[in-house]
Amino acid sequence: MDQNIPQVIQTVPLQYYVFFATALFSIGVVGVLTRRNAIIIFMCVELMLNAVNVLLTAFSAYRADPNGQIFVFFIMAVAAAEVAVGLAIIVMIYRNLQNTDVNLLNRLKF
Amino acid sequence: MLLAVPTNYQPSDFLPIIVQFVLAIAFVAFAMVVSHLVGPRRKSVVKDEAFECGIESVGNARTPISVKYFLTAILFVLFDVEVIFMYPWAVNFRALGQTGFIEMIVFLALLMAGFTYVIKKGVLRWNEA
Amino acid sequence: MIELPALGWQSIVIFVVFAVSLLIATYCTYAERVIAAFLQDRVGPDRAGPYGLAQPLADAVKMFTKEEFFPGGANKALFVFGPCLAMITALMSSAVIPFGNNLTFGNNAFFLQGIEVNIGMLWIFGVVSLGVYGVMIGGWASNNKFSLLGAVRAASQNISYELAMGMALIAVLMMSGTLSLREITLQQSVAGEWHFWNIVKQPLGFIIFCVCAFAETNRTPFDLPECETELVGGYHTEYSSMKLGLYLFAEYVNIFVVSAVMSVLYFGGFNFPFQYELRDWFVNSQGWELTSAQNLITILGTLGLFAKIFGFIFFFMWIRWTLPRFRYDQLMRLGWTILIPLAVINILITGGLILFGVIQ
Amino acid sequence: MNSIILLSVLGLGNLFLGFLRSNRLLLPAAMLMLALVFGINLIDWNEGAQSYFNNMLVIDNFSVAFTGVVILTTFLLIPFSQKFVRDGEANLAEYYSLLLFSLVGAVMMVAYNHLLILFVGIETLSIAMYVLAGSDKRNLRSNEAALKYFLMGSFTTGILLFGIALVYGATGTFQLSDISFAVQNPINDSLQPMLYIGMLLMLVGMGFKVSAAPFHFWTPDVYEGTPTFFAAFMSTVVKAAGFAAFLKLMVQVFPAASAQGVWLPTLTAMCALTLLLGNVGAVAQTSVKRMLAYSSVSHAGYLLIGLVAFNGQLEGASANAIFFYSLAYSVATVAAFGVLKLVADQRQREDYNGLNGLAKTNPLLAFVMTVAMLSLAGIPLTGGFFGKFFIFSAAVENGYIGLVVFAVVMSMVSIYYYLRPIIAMYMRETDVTTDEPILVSSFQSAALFVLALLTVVLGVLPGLISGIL
Amino acid sequence: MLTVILLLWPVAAALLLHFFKGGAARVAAFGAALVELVLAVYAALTFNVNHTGQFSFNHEWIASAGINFHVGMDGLSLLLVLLTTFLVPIILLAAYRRKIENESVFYALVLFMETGLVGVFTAQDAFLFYFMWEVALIPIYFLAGVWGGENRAKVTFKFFLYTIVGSLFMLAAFVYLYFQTGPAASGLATHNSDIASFYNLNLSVQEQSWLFWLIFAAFAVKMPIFPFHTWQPDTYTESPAPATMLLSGIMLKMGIYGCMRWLLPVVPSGVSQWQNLVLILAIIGIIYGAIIAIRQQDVKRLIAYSSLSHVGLMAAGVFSLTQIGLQGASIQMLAHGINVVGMFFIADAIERRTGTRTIADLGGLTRQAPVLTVCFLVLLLGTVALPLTNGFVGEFLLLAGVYEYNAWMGAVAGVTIILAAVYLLRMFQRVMLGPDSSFTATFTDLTGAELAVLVPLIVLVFWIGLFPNMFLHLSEGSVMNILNEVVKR
Repeated sequence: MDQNIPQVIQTVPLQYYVFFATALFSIGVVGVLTRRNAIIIFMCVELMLNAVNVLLTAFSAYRADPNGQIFVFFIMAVAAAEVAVGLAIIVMIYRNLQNTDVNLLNRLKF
Repeated sequence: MLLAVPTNYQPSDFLPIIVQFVLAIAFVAFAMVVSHLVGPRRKSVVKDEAFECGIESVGNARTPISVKYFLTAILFVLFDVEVIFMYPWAVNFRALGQTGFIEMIVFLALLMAGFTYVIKKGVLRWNEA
Repeated sequence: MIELPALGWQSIVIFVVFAVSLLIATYCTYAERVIAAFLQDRVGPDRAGPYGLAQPLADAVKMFTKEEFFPGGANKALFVFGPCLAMITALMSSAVIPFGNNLTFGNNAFFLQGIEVNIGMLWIFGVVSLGVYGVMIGGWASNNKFSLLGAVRAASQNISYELAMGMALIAVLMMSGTLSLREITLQQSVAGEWHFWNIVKQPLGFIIFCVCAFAETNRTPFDLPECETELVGGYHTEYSSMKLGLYLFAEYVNIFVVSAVMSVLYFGGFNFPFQYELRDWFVNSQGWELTSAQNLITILGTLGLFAKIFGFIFFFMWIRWTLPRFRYDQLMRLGWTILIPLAVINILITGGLILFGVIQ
Repeated sequence: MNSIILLSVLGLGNLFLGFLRSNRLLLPAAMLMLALVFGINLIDWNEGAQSYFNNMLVIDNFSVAFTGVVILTTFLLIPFSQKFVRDGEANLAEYYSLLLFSLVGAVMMVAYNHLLILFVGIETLSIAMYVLAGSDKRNLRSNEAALKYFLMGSFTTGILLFGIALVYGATGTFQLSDISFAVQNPINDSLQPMLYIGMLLMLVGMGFKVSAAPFHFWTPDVYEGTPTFFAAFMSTVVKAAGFAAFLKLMVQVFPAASAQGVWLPTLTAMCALTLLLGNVGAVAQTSVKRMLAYSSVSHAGYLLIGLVAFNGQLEGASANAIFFYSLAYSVATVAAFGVLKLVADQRQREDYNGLNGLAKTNPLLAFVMTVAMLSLAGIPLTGGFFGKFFIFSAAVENGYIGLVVFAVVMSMVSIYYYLRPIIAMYMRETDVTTDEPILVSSFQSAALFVLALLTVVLGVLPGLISGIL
Repeated sequence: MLTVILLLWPVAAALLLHFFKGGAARVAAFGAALVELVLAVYAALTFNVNHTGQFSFNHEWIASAGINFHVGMDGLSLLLVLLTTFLVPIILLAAYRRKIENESVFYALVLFMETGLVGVFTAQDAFLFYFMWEVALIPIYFLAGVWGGENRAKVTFKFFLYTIVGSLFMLAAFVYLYFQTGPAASGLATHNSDIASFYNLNLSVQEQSWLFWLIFAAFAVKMPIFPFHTWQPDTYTESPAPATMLLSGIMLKMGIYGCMRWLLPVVPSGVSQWQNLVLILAIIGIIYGAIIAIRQQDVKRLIAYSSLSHVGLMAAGVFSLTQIGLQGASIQMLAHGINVVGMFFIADAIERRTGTRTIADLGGLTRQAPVLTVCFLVLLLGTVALPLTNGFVGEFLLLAGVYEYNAWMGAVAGVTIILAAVYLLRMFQRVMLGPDSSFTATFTDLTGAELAVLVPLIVLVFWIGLFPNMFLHLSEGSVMNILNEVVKR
């Protein structure tokens, strides 16, 4: 529809977005793998999702293709549903355990 | 392209927001710093206690609260996201025309079905549990 | 990069808007007392300055010089951060409101608006929603059960009413087809038809929005978070000095912003009745230049907008002293089971009317 | 498409049925709904590919077949929820509805033609399962299972999404055929690494979802903690749908030789590792439920062989093999979990000794469990044998002899742990905790009988469905 | 079509057996087995020795894979079908009066197994053959495992694992061979698994060499050939008598039959390459089995080891690749089936009366039970291969075959007869003769029902011994065909 937009956006190189998103994503992954508090892990997961959102939006804008942004909408909606369920689970555990440290949850062994 | 994007906006249109942000922070910081410098400081153990109408406070204040609040919060998250979905639709309402409207009716019907379910399930019955 | 002159002008506007909103917020405290006194047939503040007009300043001085108090067991950083956040979010939202049409000087046209973005409505909505964090953080950090309960109540209430508010907005958006507040305002002006305001087409939407606006700003009858009979001071029980001041201040700034938004969305913003006729009269009968006439109209429009805003602020205060407070479950039930379905019905009606060509 | 709409609507309807005073109606209602959907689903059979939503969703024989599998599995599983009905479980309607909703996700996963639908399908399925995993609210183990499943699941989703995003960045589309075209005709060579990384991340994401090693470690914990009824659902429907989606992804998106060169070795290694860890892990277990969890990991390994050996189109031998295997495996697993649930509900134990003397007290249960175990072990006369057989043939046909040999060796290992329940049931004596007969309603008996029958029919007359895709 | 009926009837009967309880089930099962026998005899009577592949039935089974339900009988198959259908009623009769829990299930399993066995002997499609091979395994596993002795769990597990692992190798080989074949007749699939296609494959010597071991593994375990035999004595001992009889009387023969039908003609070069080794293993088995048997204290174990020894000889005969050796194997399968079933039956009869199987605890049965002694002696002599008994014909032909292949081997294998005489007669002497022991004081002679089991066996011992040509004649054509296939390539 409008060829102008991508050009405006391209003043920031695509790589920057990719690097930024990858960095965010990596922070999220590292957080998930190293942190022991369920809420923090959960937030790291959200960080990963947001990294994806950034990346998709960037690609979408660069290609003047709305699909990527629509995808972002769906990710947000689904993430909301995930948040709902996830928080419910964490609240449930907290009420049983008074704690959200996943290390305490070792009744099921690896 | 599904979303109508006005053409005459530039990313740089958003720059003044920074200006306002700086102003807001400056004001708040000013207020905090001045009151910190001007106000007297007299600490005492009794004064530092939590104010609970003169009754001695018992236990930790960070106690679990009614789960209804969490439910409200979780429901808000879900419904709010659905509302967000409606923004692009609303903006493009005329372009999408009748089909768009019918689709949105379906969407709203589903949303309201969930809504009715939630209400019937007793989310708002505050005097229970 | 952006050209400096544009930013310069906008900075000025932002600065002015900022100052005005602070000023209005300040005098809201005065207005509140005066109106309260008037409604209750008693004397309001009348000692500081003529008619007590310096009262807000005195209050400010008092706030600054009070002792800064940190309750034991509070999380200090968050305790400070809470009011700051509340204030910052309140102040951030005003700049996108179009306070007036453009002023033309020579070849340069200036918008009487701090920031003109295509997503103005989303911006306001997003920033205002952040305000609840300020309340929540402050209440939690106080380490006081009353505070916590007040904060939780505030949060629940805010988010509940935000839903209905958002849905009420959808109906406006369906008609306007844009998220830009300026566009929305301009659409409400058609030569010769002052009743082209959205309130005519969206009465139900306005009522919903208005009720929600009360709840969002924690005003009576929705001031449960700070209802002194149950929770002492609610989330700001433990606050003193300027931190308390920021909370109170933020509330009034929010009232101002919400009033402005209501004016813009439903009451034509800076449009006023017979503005085109007036302009034409100046041009045709008085022989003014078109730009000068236009500038005059713009200024009058701005004043009109402020008049509307003041009207709403007065409305807020009037309601405060008229209606009793809700019980909490009543409040939540009103939000969820009445306003949300009403908003949905409003969306459907609006959609149907637009599709059948009843409203444009 | 019909099945998606129908499942959603019925799921919603079921939710409201929960407001009835008695929940006795729910079970038959749910079964009726599933039967209805199953029938409606079959209408699309051999109708050719029908696409919906701008070609984002394609209903063809492949999707109809796998939809059939997941719905049938659920249908057969549902009778075992009778205990919930008996106990007056408060949230029964929600459980059924969540199952129906997750089936919506499963159907989307098997019918997607656009990565968005894949994502939404996976999440619809997963989110419902997170809830169900934690449905035993007072039980800490269930809580933990839910938390682990949830954290791992959303983590995986993140990885999968990042992969999708990178692939989108490299190809500019989410449409499967377009991606495939772009992979074969790269516009820009500098984007190839991004494409491959994205592809591998998607592989990892899907690997997590179908619990392939080394991303399987959550499986045993989650399955063990999850209430048995839902664990059965997880290890059947979720797995079947996951593999259908996985297969479709690999077959339709990355058949290009250059891409294959990257993912095929990875997948092969994953496959071998899954087989090894799944089978060896299962050997060490003392709890039947954990054993079944590990067994489900190992079966993911077998299914991965089918994936490795895919031959380029959804109608090929490996698609057929995966279809047959999924069905046979699902039926047998449902039977195993069903018996286990009945036993564990009454005897309050899930270890092998809990099954002691079952042949004496409940011959039918023992028989069904035996059939299930033999089928899982891949002994002839049961569907499991032909499932493995088809998978292995597909692999041999495509030259993966080494992999097949390894898989065969591993399935020998598996015999060890699959025979243990049989030994316990038939050759061990009852003790105090196990000498009471398990109470089984005639309804459940009928379901068990049907499961056993189906397994045997698949094992005797595999030709009925072996080549239908 | 007759073959299909032979296959389906026992299954149908097994399913119907569920509606009978207790004694009625026993009678019904026996009746069903008799009907099966009649059908088999009818088949034998209408069998034309000059044609191969009679009573055949060929129908698509798994069309997409080119696998057909192809069954049919030639002389060799018929011989073994006859053996099966004859022994099953005998075994059912042998279980008469035994106290068995869940009788209907027990008998149903036996009948079910009969289907598997008949299927193995008549399958003309590789996958059908494998399928039936396993179908025969499952019931026997449960028969031995559920109704067996103290150690049954461990022992049957070992048995199951051995056989299934062996057969998986075979399956692997079949899959490989399958992919070498041409399109199926129906044209739906690119390959087929018909026995004829397998016979006509062009395989390199190297391929055949390893394929040989894959296929041989299954048969070697089943027979069992020497190093694969460790499951056998335990299983025989722990299983209940009917299961032991099924195992030793019929299941053993699956291995031998498999070698003849599915190994020699399919990978002839592989066979000739490894022939020597297999023969050596077989002969080691003969000697080993015999020597261990001598040392045995347990009657059942002794018979088990003797069976091992005899199977070794049969395998040696088969792998001599001579017509006479193969013919010997065919007839010896029959003979051994009859003898070993009889022996185990008698061992079981003694155990039931005395409660012990230990040779040292027994003695002096002759006086209390003369009829039993006579029956025992006849079967024993048949096993020892005394002329005029069935064992003689088989062992003679087998030894001749091995001798023809290699004189030294023949000579060593011949020792089996001497050793068999040593351990069997020694057992006879200790058990039947000598002074009474505390266990045997109140020994009673055979009942009518037991006699009904033994008489047909004894009749056959002599019948085969006296008129071996009746049976040799049946299998001759098949053996020639097999050898032709071997020579052809």
